[in-house]
Amino acid sequence: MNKLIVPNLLNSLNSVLPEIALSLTLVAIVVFDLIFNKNKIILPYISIAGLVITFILLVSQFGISTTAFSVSETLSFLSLDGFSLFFKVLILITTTFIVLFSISSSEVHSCSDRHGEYYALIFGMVIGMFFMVSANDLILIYLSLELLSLSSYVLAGFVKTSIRNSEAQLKYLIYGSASSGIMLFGMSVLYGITGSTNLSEINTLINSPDGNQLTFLISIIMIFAGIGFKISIVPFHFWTPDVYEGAPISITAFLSVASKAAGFAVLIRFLKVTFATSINGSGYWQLIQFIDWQTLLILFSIITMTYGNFAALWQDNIKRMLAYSSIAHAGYLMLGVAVLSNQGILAVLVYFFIYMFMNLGAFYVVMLIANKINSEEIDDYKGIGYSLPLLGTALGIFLVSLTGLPPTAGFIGKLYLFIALVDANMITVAIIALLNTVVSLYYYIRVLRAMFLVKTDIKTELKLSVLNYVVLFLLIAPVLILGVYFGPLVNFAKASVQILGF
Amino acid sequence: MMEVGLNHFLVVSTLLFSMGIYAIVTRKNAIMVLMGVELILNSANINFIAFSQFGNRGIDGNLFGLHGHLIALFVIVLAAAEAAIALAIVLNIYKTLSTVNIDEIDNLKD
Amino acid sequence: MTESVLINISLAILFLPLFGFVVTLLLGKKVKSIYLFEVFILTIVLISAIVLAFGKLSYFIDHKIVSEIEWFRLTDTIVIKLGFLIDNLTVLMLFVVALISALVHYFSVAYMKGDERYNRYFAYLGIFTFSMNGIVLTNNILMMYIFWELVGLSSYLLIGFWFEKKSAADAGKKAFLVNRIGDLGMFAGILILFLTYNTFSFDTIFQSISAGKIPFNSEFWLTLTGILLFMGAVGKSAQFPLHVWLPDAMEGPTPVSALIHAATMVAAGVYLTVRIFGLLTADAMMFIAVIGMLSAFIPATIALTQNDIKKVLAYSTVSQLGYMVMALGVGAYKFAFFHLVTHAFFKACLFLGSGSVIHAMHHEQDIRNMGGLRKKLPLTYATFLLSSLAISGIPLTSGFLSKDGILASAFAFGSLTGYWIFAVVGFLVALLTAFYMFRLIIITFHGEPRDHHKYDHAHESPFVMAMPLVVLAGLSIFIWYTPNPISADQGWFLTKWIETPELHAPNSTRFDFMQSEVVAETQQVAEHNSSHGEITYSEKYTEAMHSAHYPAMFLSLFVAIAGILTAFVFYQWKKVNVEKLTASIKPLYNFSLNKWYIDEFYHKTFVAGLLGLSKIIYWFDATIVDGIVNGSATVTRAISTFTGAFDKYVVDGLVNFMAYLSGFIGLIFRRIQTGKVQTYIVLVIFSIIILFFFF
Amino acid sequence: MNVYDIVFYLFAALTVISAFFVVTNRNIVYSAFFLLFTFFGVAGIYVLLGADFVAIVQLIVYVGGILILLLFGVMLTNKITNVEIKTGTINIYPAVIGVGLLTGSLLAALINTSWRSVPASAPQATTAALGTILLQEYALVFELLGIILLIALIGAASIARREA
Repeated sequence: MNKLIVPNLLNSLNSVLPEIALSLTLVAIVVFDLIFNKNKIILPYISIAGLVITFILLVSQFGISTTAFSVSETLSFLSLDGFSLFFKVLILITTTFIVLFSISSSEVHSCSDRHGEYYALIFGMVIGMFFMVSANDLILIYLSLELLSLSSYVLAGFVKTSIRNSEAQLKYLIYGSASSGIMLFGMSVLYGITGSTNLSEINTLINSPDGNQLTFLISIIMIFAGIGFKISIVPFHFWTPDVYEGAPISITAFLSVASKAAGFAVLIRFLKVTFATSINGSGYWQLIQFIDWQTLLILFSIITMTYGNFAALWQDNIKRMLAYSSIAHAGYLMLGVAVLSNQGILAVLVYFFIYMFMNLGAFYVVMLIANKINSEEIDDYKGIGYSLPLLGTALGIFLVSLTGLPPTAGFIGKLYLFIALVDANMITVAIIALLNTVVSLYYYIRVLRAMFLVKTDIKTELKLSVLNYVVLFLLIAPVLILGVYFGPLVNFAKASVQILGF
Repeated sequence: MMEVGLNHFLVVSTLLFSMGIYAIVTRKNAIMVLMGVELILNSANINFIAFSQFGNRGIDGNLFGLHGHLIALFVIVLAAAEAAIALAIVLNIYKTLSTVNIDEIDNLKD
Repeated sequence: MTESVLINISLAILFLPLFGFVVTLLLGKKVKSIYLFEVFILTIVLISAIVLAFGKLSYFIDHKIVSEIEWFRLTDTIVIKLGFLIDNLTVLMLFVVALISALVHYFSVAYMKGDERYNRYFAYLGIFTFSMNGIVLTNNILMMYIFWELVGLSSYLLIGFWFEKKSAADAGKKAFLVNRIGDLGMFAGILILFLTYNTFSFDTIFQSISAGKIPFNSEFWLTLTGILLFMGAVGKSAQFPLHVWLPDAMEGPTPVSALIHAATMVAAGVYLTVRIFGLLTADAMMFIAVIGMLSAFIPATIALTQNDIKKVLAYSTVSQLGYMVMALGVGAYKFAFFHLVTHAFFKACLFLGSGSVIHAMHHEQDIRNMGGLRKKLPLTYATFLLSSLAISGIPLTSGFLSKDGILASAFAFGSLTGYWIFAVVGFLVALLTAFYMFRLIIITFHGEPRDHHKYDHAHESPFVMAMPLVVLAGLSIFIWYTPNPISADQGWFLTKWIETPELHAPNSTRFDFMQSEVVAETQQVAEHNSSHGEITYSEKYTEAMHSAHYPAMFLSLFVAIAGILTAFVFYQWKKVNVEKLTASIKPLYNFSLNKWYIDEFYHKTFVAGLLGLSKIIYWFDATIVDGIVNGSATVTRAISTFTGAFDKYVVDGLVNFMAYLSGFIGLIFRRIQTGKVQTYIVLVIFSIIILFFFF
Repeated sequence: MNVYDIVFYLFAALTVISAFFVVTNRNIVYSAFFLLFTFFGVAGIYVLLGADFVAIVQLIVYVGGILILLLFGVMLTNKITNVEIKTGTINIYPAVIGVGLLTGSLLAALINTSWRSVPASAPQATTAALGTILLQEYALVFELLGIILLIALIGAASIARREA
């Protein structure tokens, strides 16, 4: 076996070229930060260059379905499949937008001498997420999740002088380390039951743990607590509103999209690879019958979406409202997982891709407005629709899409989700989700009303740069286009539901 | 008393875990909370190593091998990294808010 | 003229208004006169619609033109398509939409002059026209739903156009939210259809139903699907109990009311019901008929006491839409659509006429401050009068033909099934309609001016405003629809242009008289359905219609004239002292007029209302000898007050209660978010423990 | 009861009791010192489990690194002149109930599990073997740890350095 490993390692390096590119970019940022001590304007462009190179390397992996860093014929640390590729693409797109956001963020600019660290840490997060989405081993999942967490703790409090930032940072740190500690304990128990940390190997080793059901349940729930923290599902969500409100807006946007995406990827892969015994003809998974998986997941998702929507009704701060709305969206996504079928995963992928654009868009507009009026209170948005018509309209489009009304892309996401639910005969759940959508209308409309139906005398003037226009366009266009023409996206997602091994 | 076996080690680790949680949720001082986190990581490490030592996969009779040891090592390294960042964060909090009592830091809420 | 030409023309009709919208919106701030471009576009659309109608009706009259493209594949077998369905119904409806939209554009050029968001207004009109055309043209229910929502959105923008007024902003919001309630039902219906048939296309769904495939293999579910889809129409067509938004929507500019609240948007609901007519079961039709009956009656009683010129027209619109829906419910498919078309023209004329009055009176809407305007606005008066005659159902007008048809059908329905209630209410509403329309005319145009200052400044509207009035009033004359002024049965509209569709719901679920019987039974019916080999309406219905025709005609003529005469007795010749009459029921009268008092009466609403009602009934009995006229007016007035209050406090109250409830739940949740991170972790620990024990 | 068992109970008692003082003592400095004993105890348990290398790393990293860091933290966030280096507690009752239930269910579950265990084998030197798998099977994880440390460095520096 040892003979096999060394050539294997060398071959595997080819499979992690995108990750290597990311790491090199990280190093490059640190180096350039030292060289261009005074003028750091170059750093975001280096970041984007690194992202583009990574993207090219990633594209060359299209259609590949293989494992890397194998320790034997069947076991490996990384799975490079369509599923991980989809999420990597999604993460890369998000990161590119976040870098573009940061260029015009006044919060980031207030710490101009630490730009190097800022972009380096963003790359730390990206590397962590890349490993998360393709990790096939509990310990790798844990470590990459920690890499993501450590970088995001620092970034959540990036503006050190801001009290709000510091508080968010501390809360995030404490909540995060407690959650990951609990998750590690759960992993150690799972290791004890099965004797391995490799997901595929665990799958073959679990057989009828009759007396161990409770232990098994404990380990699963503890691991769920850790993953649930990342994707902020109720009851592991408590950090979300506080940290989202406190952190710099660009980082909030990043957390709400990319880090959530990585968490969902881990959750889905963990569920399927570890516990699926077979997949039937119509794509439904058969999971090991220790626990009633479906009930557990449905319970999580319904509580999550209901909680998120109702709590959002009362928020006066728009970031906080978006935080709750992102909790609610995690609930919708969780429903897709709860279907436990390829169709459900397809819905999750489609939804996530659309969610990326609309959520990033909403945060971008909020950031641009906050740059100007220095406030995120919904009350201060009065009359924005008239003083800043472009931003008002853009935010309107994003919010309508988040609600899920046609003809925006958000509707398509919901449509696929409901189709998956109805296909699986989960009509009641679909109806609950539908009612939730109605509730969500109230709080999204509230912002629209403040912007368009309340007239104030305050004239806000805002000069947008060319970059702002371009980024806005890049975000609005997909939200509108994917609302009517989404064939390619669905095909891409369809090609990506294949998860290696189970 | 019965001979010391796997369960004894698990009891120790469970107790450490519980006390870690207890420290996290009750102590006001942020540094105490960090100590609680360290306790939890230690308890998980004890688990890993104990399973590694006593474990048997059952199918082909393979021992768990040294994987548990290695995981424990990784966790220790990670704990060091986390402690470094955590301490920096706590110092920063102290600088901006002049307190490290977590319960006083609750401006962000509904 | 080939099919592809027609399809290309319809593409142009659909997308030109969108193009106009984008251009007008983008250049609105820079180019002051860009609105002319939008007007120009609409002119083109109108011409295209005429060409399309002409081409379709002369070359392809018996053809259905369908054109589809694949949109995306859900799975390999489920393919979602986009497509057009061009049949006679489509082209007629398109013509109506395009004509009224174009006329409203012209009218608005003068009416909205000087508004600070002049160009944006035209942009909104453009997007509205686009969405409406989309609803009309589509061949599948998914696309219809999408355009349906777009119509909702654009009407929201138009109603709330003067958002500086809080009432306008609120009205826009109310319209949007109330419509959503109906849309929810429609969406559920669409889901059921899709679940069963894996397609959204009307034709495919109908074919599957004919082949015996129905949702969940249960006739109940088919009925339910029909009712759920109809829910969408309840919202959009402002049917009871969701009609509350339409009167409030009068806060929008008046030409907008003419466009969307008389002719197009509210007609969309009826159009939807017409489209799904084939899958309705007898139970569903009964439901629809009852809803239509209530919607015809209740608003008619409310319209009696309103003093705002537009409010009267708004309630009248709801009432007339109720007629159409009721007609569909009793199986009078052709007459429902016929009334939709005729009503669109004369009601648009009435709204634009009221716009002309309001314009002349410098945005005065209260009819009590008008009077005598006949002399100042002769043209407006003439067109308004002609349209009022039409809506009241006086011979030689289009309204007479269509309304008479509906009443005759209700009559026939009564004789076939024993449910006479629809006919009775139909005639009663006809009486009320004639009464309140002429009350409106007399108070506004006859008599002496009451506000001399405004009266002196009033002047006839300019040409761009007058021309649409004349065109629409002209279309209220019978000759466009049939050569015979007392019956439309032989006219081209009903015999050539629209035909009763095939029914698809299983035979066992239909009314007895609607069951399919093989081979032709009467010459005339058979001709139209020769291609199908079976007919859908048996001889019984046709015969019943025949024998109902003359009684219904005379009766309706009688009630119309009675209503008009009553109005003249009350308001022109003042034989009855209206002041005294209202004084005798003063509390109730104020109740309806002054919405402020009712807070104090809130919990007494029902008690007081019922007591008042019983008193009035007693009074009615006692004075029946003195004069039936006075009595009936009082009763209806009382009922109108009562229904108005029901509207305001029960329906609205329910909506408010739901909002309050959800807010309350949210309030509980926020208690949890204390801001202390350690408390959060305690909660997590407890959740984990609960999960342990739960599973 | 053989020597192995006695030593185990000694270390277990040291670990658990000092950990108890860590979480209950009101004086942070004392807590930190008790944490030192806990770490020692854990290291001893590692040795008993035949994990010699891990035990050494535990001593070096935990005792030599992390604990010192924590002590620095204590000192930097409390004025040295202030004799009262004490801190309060919150959430006592819910915490006692929650942690009690958690411990109870964990213990009940773990003890009643039928682990696939074999009697412990005689301890062997593990260092060389660990080195081999670390750089062969776990090479990827090893590299990832490198990145984590780099990020920790950058992050800590970013927070701690003075604003220009």
